[in-house]
Amino acid sequence: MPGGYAGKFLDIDLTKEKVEDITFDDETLEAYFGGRGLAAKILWDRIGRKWRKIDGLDPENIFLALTGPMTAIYPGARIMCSGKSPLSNGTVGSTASTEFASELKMAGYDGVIVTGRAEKPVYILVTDGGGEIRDASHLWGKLGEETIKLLNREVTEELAKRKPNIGLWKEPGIIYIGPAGENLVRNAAVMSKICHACGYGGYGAVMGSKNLKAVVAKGRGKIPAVDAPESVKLLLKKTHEHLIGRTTMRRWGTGYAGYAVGADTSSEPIRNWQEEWHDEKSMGGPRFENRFWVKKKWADFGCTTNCMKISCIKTGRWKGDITDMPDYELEAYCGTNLGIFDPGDNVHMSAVIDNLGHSGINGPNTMGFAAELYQRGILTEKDFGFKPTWGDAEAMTKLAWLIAERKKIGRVLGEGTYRAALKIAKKKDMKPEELLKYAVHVKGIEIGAHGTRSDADYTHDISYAASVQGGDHTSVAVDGFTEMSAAVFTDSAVFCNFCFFGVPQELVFDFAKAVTGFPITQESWRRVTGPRIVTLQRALLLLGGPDVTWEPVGDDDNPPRFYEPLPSGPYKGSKTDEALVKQKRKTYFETLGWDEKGIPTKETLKRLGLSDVDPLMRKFRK
Amino acid sequence: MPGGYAGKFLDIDLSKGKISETRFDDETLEAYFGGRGLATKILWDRIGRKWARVDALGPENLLIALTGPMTGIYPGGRICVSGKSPLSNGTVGSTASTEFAHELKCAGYDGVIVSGKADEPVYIQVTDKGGEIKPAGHLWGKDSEETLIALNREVGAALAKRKPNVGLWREPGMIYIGPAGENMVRNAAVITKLCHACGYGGYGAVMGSKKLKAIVAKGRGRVPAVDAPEAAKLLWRRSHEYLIARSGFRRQGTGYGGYGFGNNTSSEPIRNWQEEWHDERSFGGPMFETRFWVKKKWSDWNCTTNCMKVSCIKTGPWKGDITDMPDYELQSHCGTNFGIFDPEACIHLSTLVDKLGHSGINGPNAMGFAAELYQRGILTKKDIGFELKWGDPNAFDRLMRMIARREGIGDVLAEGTYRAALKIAEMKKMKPEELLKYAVVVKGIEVGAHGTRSDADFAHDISYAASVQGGDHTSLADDGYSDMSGSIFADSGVFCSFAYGGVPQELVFDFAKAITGFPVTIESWRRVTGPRIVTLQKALLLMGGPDVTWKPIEDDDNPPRFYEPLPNGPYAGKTTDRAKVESKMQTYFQTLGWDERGIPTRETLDKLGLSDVEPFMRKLRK
Amino acid sequence: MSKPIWIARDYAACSGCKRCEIACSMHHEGWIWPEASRVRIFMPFPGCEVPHLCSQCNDYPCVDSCPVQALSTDADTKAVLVDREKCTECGACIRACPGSVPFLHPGDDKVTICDLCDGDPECVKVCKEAGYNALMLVEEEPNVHRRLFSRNPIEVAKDLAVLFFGEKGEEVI
Amino acid sequence: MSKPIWIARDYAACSGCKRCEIACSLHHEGWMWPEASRVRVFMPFPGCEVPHLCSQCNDYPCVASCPVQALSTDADTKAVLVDREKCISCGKCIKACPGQVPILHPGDEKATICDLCDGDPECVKVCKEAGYNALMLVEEGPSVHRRLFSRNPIEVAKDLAVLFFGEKGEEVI
Repeated sequence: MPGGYAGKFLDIDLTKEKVEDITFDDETLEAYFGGRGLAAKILWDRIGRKWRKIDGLDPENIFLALTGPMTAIYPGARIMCSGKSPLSNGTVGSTASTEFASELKMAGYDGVIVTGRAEKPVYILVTDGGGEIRDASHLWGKLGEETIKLLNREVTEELAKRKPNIGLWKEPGIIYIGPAGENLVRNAAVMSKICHACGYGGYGAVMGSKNLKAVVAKGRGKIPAVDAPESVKLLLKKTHEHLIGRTTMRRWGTGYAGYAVGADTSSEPIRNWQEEWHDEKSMGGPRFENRFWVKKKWADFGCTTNCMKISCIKTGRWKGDITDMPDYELEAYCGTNLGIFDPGDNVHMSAVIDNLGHSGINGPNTMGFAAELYQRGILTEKDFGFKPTWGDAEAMTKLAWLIAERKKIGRVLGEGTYRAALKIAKKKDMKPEELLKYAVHVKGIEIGAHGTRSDADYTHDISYAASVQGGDHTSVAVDGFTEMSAAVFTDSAVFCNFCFFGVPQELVFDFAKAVTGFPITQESWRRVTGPRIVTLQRALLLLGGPDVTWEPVGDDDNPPRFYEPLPSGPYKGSKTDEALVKQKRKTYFETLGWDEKGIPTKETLKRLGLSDVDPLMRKFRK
Repeated sequence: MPGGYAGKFLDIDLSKGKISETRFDDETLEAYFGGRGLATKILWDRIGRKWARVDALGPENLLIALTGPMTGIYPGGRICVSGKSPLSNGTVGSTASTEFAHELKCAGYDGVIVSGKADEPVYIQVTDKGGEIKPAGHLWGKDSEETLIALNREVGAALAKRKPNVGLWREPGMIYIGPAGENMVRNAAVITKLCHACGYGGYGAVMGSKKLKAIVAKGRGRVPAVDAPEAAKLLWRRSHEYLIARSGFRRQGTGYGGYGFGNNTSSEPIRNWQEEWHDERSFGGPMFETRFWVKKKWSDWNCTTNCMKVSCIKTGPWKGDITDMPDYELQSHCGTNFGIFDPEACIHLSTLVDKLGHSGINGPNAMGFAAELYQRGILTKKDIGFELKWGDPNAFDRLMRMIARREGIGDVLAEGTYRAALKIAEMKKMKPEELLKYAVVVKGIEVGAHGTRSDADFAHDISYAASVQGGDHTSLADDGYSDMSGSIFADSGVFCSFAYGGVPQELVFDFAKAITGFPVTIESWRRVTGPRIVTLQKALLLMGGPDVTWKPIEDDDNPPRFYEPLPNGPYAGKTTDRAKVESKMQTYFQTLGWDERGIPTRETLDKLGLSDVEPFMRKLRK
Repeated sequence: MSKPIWIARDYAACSGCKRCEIACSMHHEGWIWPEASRVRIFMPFPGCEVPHLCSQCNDYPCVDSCPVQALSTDADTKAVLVDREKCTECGACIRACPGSVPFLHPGDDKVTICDLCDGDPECVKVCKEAGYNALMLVEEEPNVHRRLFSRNPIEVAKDLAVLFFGEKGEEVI
Repeated sequence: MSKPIWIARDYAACSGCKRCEIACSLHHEGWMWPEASRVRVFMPFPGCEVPHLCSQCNDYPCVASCPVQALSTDADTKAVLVDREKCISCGKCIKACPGQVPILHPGDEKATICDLCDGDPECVKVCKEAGYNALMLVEEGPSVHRRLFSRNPIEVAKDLAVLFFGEKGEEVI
């Protein structure tokens, strides 16, 4: 068996309450590696042929929580969640750093595959003894913090009961959902460690649709053996040297960007992207650090980047709120995008969003969208029951709850920005495009906090437009070549891309080879493995359905707002270049061997070993 | 002029409101150095001849705050406060680490000498422009925390107004008193930096008797030039290298002593010294550290020992209490000595003791004394007003406030343990010795938290009994020789003894020579300078008065309790060896050239240049 | 290594990266095995990470408690040594330890305790390398404070929670 | 020294020992002179120590504000340099600085600003030597963040007070 893998996966049918171990042959593992890649493959094999008929929130959908061969060996252990996305109707590989990943492998499993739907709330417990379905009625409705607390106690007590004499049991690793996921908010996140989230794709809602509150793992076994242990040990040492050398990232994480991405690169969402530049020094890192950072070096299993810092509000109306930093994405989405420029309010909003189990990016994107509709008088105080005015943290807190509990306008907004736009259009009988022009998403996936208009950030013309994961800023399209050995790779090997940057790629791929024993190289990922995964994701994305299917090329585009000129700042007037988008999108398709509409060609599918996908692509071609 | 000195002293008569500058000739400076030594000389010259008649709390006494030539240059800058002690009726050199010391020197003054008594509360402000007497009516009655906050604001604003254009003014250095000092509680301390105190001697009461709330200093000048700058710079670096190497002490300070001294050396005061051993693990350093230490490396000017740690209570009734560690002395006197073994209660009482301006050692010694009298039924609930039970923090909280305000029994206890014993004996119609046997004092000075019975700590047989500063644990008598180059030197060079230990004495004396240019050596201090200072202190101590005069030899003894056997612990049954005390006392006297009753001989006085003291000693001899 | 040493700990400085577990198991088990690591990071609430390892109490209650004398102390480092041949997996040492530090090895169920890597602890090295210094090597004789560090990690974490989060800390664990 | 450098600061780690002031004045003034030090540690409340020094704003408002062009930036280190001959002690740079960092020298009344010791700052060395690392030397070009550190130290201390003491922190400064 290839190295790095525990060798078996838990296959759980919640409807039949059936739990079994399954394995995949070495060829499949080599072809799809793990995480994002393997998830796409599993989804295609199991539900690919009836893809269009399955809604992301149906029991037929599959919830996947997978590690990869490098997880917990390479620094920055992560878990990857996937399934048919209730947002894009395609697939997303959504990752988060958490000890759940290492614990899962220590328990002897590479991943958990969940189908069906439990009658009442349950959680899954994975130990060296295998998987069990356990009652979670008492956890349903609980916020993130409470959920962690109760599960830590309950599970450690249970395990201590089973094996009392071995000494203290350490708390397990946990992924879970908050009220947002329970109430099927389409862009809800799968949470871990209070403030870490698999945010993109809406898999919190998928867990909710299965009545699955949490998956808990506690293993006592070794991390799986590798193909070349001695080289791995040396590579691990070297990798950490590189990570430890990144002094600024370690000191600040992304917690200083809330000011800089706005003031410097003019690419920060402000008031639902109406602006992208600000000079609000109050949002500066030092203000967060001096007043709120109680732990300045916080890390997950096997990570020396420690980009996280723990924030706690000690005084005032939000005393006791706890979150990390917030990182840049939440400084933007729980801050500037809601017109909030006060660090305390920002820390509070982030804590609320995480506790409710919203995705810190996607949820507040919808909230910003709603606030703009209120600003424009399309939605009124009556729709909300209060005034969601920009910068009013009190009101935004109410809005977050409204959506999580699907009350009043929250019923609609809980569908995610894109679907909410359509529903509101119908409700107010307006034309869809009249509302969609305020919806900042790509293929149903709300966009990360890096705009393309100034062209000064790392995101450009087709970064989102051409990506198979839409607005996901962690998996942007570049040239159909280089990104294949980056995000697509790290999401499949499953480790944190903040532990990928700053380390020479050659070293990382030698690492991958030493772990698995597969003859993989940067080149093989750029030409074969990466494209295979992305092409399969693309195929499923095109299949789409049941409620929405995307127009090839037509929907491979940026949101209207990105074509409006920037209203302020040093990049005032600049906007995304439409011609450039068209031209680069074309080259992108060509490089990947897709036709001009972005449909994978027969030859490409054949070359990538995806011939069985061809019949379903054929009808798109004519 | 010798190096290290600013060269002038502020001479302030509060009765006349007169401010002048005084200088001392080089011979005097060389003979008495500074701090403790020079203070004694000034006291002898100015009020020595009427000493027995001078009431320490009367206007004719002096309050002297002196630096030394090494202050601010050698690591661990301190101030030395002295005067006729209202406790011993002799003199004590009482030091504390504070920025006040180097600010004073940077303002151009080596010290402040205050005589007389103001009609209304005042504070003294020292700047490069000289000294000023300022009204302090608005500060009178404020606790030390409020005083510090108010003075920082007031003085900061005043100075900025004077010279607005030079940029930001930094807060001044200050020494001040709390309510205890204001109300002339005899063992009240001079406080600085919230929780640092010149504790021994009762000079807080002396400041109070002069209606002097505080002395504030802010200088913009350089630290005085030294005799051999290049050598001084090298020695400065070297001495810091030694201090930085003391990893254990830097990590824990004395904050681990609360458990260690009790459990290990059986020398910790418990329930007014009825016991000296405990095994209360709840009272260990780690319990303070993990829950309360918000800053683990806290220092004063020019110190790398950083033995202090800032503690803060975050929850419960005492939320917001701030103090350092507490250090060992307060862990014992505000903890075990009250029968309290709960870190939180100890931190609260330490904070309160400092706020009220008690001396953290001497004040609680009197309180523990009272609690034992209550335990024995000598003092009753009626006398006190409530039940003064061991281990009850609220009871001791109340008692502390009563003493500071001289309310009820507090008025008696405010006289210090020794005088309180006599007064209560009178009150209760008992023989003095019936109460004095519970009073753990030497010559009116309450004993520090290091017992002599186990003989396992650094305090032994004659450590207190023979010391000219009585119970002062920072100035123990040893052999009349080696101790002369120890604390007596540090208190006169005026720097922290914790910055002295761990650095080779040879290096420190070369440092002293490089700074001053005086031909000082360990030997010269052990044979001449040290003995000169101590002999003069002894002479003044023997003159005593007006209310109490100590009997030579008879009163040069330990408190009765130190001759009772230890009741428990590994050293159970052990007690201070009386025969050893007597024999070592004689050698001590001989070494210093005092007669068998401890009275300096004529030859000794001549040799030390103290012939003018002879007439006063003569009458004591016969 | 001839001097007695001790691993001092600054809980508040622990990042929770658990590289100490990785380094420890690499050294003792030849590969990454967190549950077999002699130092284990407890995290009852995210942010409140507690490195839990033997603190070498100067009175060594674990050594006394062993019915078969499987435990002894290293003459040089003063670490607790386990004779895996003798160990009967009875768990007496775990119960005797004030902080329940020892545990039965997930592989062979033999009792497992930090042996200070013969004087050069791997955990300390990686912690120092990363600049955390939550674990620090100090050369000092056993003393009474040692036993105070042998404390249930959940209790320690509760204190940390209050230090970090104030009143909120009372609720989270 | 050819690379641009910056002194990063971790206020919470400052012990308040003020050796940075001593090292700075020893280097620039030849002897200890805290008020002439280019870094001054403010302590509006004990425990809340704030090392206050030039943070080299990337837009250098002080340089722009000088009516006689006495201020310039070092080509290598990017430090602010003062031409004491030209300086007319008008204090405009102090007013222009968001954190009022510059001072008029207590000796000659000339504007005084951290010059990064030509790339090897003394303050950083002594802080690092003592293991505080409240001041850290980093090799990085000017960035927009710099200006955020140029802030009134009393304001910074107020934040620190809340971080350390919670609600009580609101009252103490």
